[in-house]
Amino acid sequence: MRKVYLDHGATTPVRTEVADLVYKYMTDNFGNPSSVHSFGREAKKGLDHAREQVANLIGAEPKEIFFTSGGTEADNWAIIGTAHAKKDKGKHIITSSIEHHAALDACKYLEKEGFQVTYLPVDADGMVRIEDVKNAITDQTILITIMHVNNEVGTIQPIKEIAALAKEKGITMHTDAVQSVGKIPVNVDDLGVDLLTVSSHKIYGPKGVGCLYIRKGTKISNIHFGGAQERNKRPGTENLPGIVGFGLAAELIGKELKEEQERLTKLRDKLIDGIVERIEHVKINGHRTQRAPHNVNLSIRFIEGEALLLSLDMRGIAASSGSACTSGSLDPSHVLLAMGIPHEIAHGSLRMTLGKANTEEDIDYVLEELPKVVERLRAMSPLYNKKQ
Amino acid sequence: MRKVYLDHGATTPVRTEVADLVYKYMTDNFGNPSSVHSFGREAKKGLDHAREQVANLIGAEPKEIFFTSGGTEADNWAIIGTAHAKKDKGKHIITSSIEHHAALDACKYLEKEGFQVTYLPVDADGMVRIEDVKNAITDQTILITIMHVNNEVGTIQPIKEIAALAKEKGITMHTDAVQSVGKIPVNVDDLGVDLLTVSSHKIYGPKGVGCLYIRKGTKISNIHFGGAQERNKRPGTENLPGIVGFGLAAELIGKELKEEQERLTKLRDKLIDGIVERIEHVKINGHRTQRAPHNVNLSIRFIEGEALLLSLDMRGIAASSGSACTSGSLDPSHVLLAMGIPHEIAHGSLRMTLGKANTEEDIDYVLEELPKVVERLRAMSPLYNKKQ
Amino acid sequence: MYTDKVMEYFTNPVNVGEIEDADGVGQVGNPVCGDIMKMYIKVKDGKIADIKFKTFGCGAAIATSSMATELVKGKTLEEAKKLDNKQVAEALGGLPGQKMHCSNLAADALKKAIEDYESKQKEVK
Amino acid sequence: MYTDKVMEYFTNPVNVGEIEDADGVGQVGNPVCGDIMKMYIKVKDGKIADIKFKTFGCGAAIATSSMATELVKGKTLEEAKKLDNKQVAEALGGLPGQKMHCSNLAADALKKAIEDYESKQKEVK
Ligand SMILES: Cc1ncc(COP(=O)(O)O)c(C=O)c1O
Ligand SMILES: Cc1ncc(COP(=O)(O)O)c(C=O)c1O
Repeated sequence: MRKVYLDHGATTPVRTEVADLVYKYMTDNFGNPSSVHSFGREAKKGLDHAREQVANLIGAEPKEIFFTSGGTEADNWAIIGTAHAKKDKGKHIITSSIEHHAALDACKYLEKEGFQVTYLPVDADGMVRIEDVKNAITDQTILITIMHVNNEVGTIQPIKEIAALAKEKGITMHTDAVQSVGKIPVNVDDLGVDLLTVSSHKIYGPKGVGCLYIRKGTKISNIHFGGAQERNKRPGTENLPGIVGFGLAAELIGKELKEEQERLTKLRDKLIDGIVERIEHVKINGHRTQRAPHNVNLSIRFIEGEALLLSLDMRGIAASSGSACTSGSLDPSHVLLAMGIPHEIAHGSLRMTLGKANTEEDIDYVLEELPKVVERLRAMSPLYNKKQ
Repeated sequence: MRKVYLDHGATTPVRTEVADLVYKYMTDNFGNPSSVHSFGREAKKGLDHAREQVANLIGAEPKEIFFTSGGTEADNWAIIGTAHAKKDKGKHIITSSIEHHAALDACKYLEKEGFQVTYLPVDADGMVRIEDVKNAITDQTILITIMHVNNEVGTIQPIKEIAALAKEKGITMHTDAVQSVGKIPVNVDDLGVDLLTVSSHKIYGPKGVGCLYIRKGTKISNIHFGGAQERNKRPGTENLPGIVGFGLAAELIGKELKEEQERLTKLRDKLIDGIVERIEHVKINGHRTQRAPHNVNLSIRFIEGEALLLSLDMRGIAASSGSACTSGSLDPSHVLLAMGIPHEIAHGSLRMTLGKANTEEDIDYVLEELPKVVERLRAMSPLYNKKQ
Repeated sequence: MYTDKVMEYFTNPVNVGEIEDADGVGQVGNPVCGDIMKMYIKVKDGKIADIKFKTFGCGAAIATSSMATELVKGKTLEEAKKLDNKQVAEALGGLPGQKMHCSNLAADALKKAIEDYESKQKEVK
Repeated sequence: MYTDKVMEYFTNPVNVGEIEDADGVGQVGNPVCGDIMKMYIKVKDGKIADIKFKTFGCGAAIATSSMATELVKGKTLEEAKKLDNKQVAEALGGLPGQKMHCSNLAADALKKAIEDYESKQKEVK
């Protein structure tokens, strides 16, 4: 059976070159970068090189890159670390209602600590409105954290404009760029952000590693305590195999970015257009153009997302859904709900996220199989009426 | 040149079988365990299996194992998570003055939050005294955290006895077992602990992964916020390649433990005895018998540790030191100082930590080379006087 | 996540469909929570002569619906009323914890269908 | 961590040792902080005719000691006094940040040795 992986938003396979390098750093170059001896020094070189590679991808200085265990930790650090460092200046934070849980739940934790958080609404396309940001800012605001590209619906947020507002008021600006880095050009100076989150496993690097970009001079407290690694900011023996893998993955994706961005945009649009043509009662979620090149998100009415995923999986197609049943919670995607999509339609959402290995033929295959699957599930659905 | 790696306390090479498995989970089985489709389900199976393997090694239930990014995070979590969860019961914590910085610095952070911490002294051998623990307990005490085996001097602490005291008073008991797991038998029920830290890269598994054992029913708050991974306790896409590698490494080291423990004990004693015979003005640090089988720690008077390490490294011998110059701090090892060793002698400490690949010949080589190196450095030292 | 049995009943569910002239119809759930089950029964001599379902819901919802219909087809109404959601889950070799509540309502839908049939009978009398 | 030059001077330091009948001796540092440097000079015609050192300390401490002796050997006392720790570090191609302060004291030790010589000269007068 044909296998079509369309869940690159969840995670990506590690490139062979990267996996080979990771292997080498597990076996031959296995040293601890803090060690004085040759094993340690070899490791340290790898660490330094990876830091340069990641810095290059986002236009940062190597010494502004701090490796973490992934995107979640980096988001937590950016938000909690800033709050703790600046709590004497104010206790107000602005975020959006469509952030990843790594950001949202960090904000909720801070509310328990006595911080006030404004969760901005989004419009029907999933975009944060600049006006809303402007109105939310008070003289107590210490941090704005808005994601660059939403992981579910792919909308690209106006970070540059928001960061400009933040800068004017001396507010720290963080963006979660987990879903934008490697997909669209990301440059910390163009964006004007102080903090930016990257995760390795979304860019064909290993899992369990990511980084927080911290602009020189930005006030931030540690959230982990211990050794002197990462210039005293993030303790723990460095995940060196992961880090060198992340570094190489960053370099390689940077090289391909432009070409891949164009290629995926075409595939994405072919997929969207093809589905809309073939299946009725379908709604495209997210902004039609201000959208990451790899993201397709639709709601297919009268059927439920998990059943859809299982059916697609049996045909070799791997996708994801904002269905409540896939998250273990009772509510479907908070992102779709925030966009004003009713529960019953949100339950039937389907996210397909494209990547390096996907071809035109993959898209053709999906366009052939998806309508059959939808037809079958709708036939079982008490909500569906053929004559509708 | 012969290469003799004697820094297994810092990190270990990943076993080939383990590295192969990690590779497979980066490339073929790269799925996200939270995904519904076959890639995700494959990944989930790997995750579950690894959890069993790690649980087996320490006599726990799989559902009591929570994977983290390493030992540092697990220590932080145990300490800060317990403090936050039990702060209404009391705000007093007991630890020792020879803990790893991952524990010490978490305690220091909590002091800033208003907790009181007792840092117990140790005797000249680096042992915590039960009497001291007993005397330190108050009705405000919520947590005792004492490491199982000290990373620098290898002393094995009387955890079982301390845990019994804790249990009597309803105090949560944590032990950092990073340096004991895989070296000596570790069983959470025998020890009677509620929380226990393990790190993968010290047992021939990959870096960037570890776990916190949390006994069923133990109150602990999260320190990371986000997704529902690890049964809602530790968010972030699981470092699956790392985790399956950790699992296999745990299984394999468990199988070899007894044999390796005996073998290393012999090599260790041969090394210690050989050095004492060949070099004068040497002091063995740590308990002579209540000591992990892989640890040798000595102070070599009149010379400084880093110079010693560099010299050994030039002869292919990789070791470590409690010298201030290797830590980037101004003071030498807090462990040696806590044991009452004067600064100038602590500066000249040498730690050699044995492992799987080390042989009798390695020890012979060290016994041949070390005296020469010491001789040369002493000849340069203004503190040394041949006639001493 | 799911047992083979669940996947089998999800993939090839038996008794899917509607019964145009059903003697009783029962529906539970609502689209907001993501699961709706609708059961149609045909009753003959106090037994469930025919039964069909339609389900909007996840894999577990579809599998439990199908399994429930299979378990009661041919049974007396009294027997059928005794079926509970737990039995359905067991017949499928178990369900993941978080699915036990929201997606395992088939027995409830069946009960409603039987009640519907019985209340209609009363009206007829 | 260290430049090749540092490693070279650490591995094969020049001017190690003592001068039994030194004209001036200077020592800086203390064992508590982990670095002690002791310099011995022999002065002839206002110039440093011979110089030797002994150092207890890390790789950087040994390399800087040796480099410092090399830089001033044959120089006049006035020239030698101008040597500062930064110059020594530069001559070695730089030192890691945290080594700049504690392990880079050779110029200070030399100054002390020169002072020692000069104060003895005064006494003689
Ligand atoms: C937008 C976004 N932020 C944060 C994360 C968390 O990253 P990680 O999985 O590396 O913890 C993800 C992915 O899960 C994401 O898509
Ligand atoms: C005793 C002890 N605890 C904690 C740690 C930290 O573990 P990790 O390096 O996995 O963060 C180490 C090792 O560095 C250790 O030896």
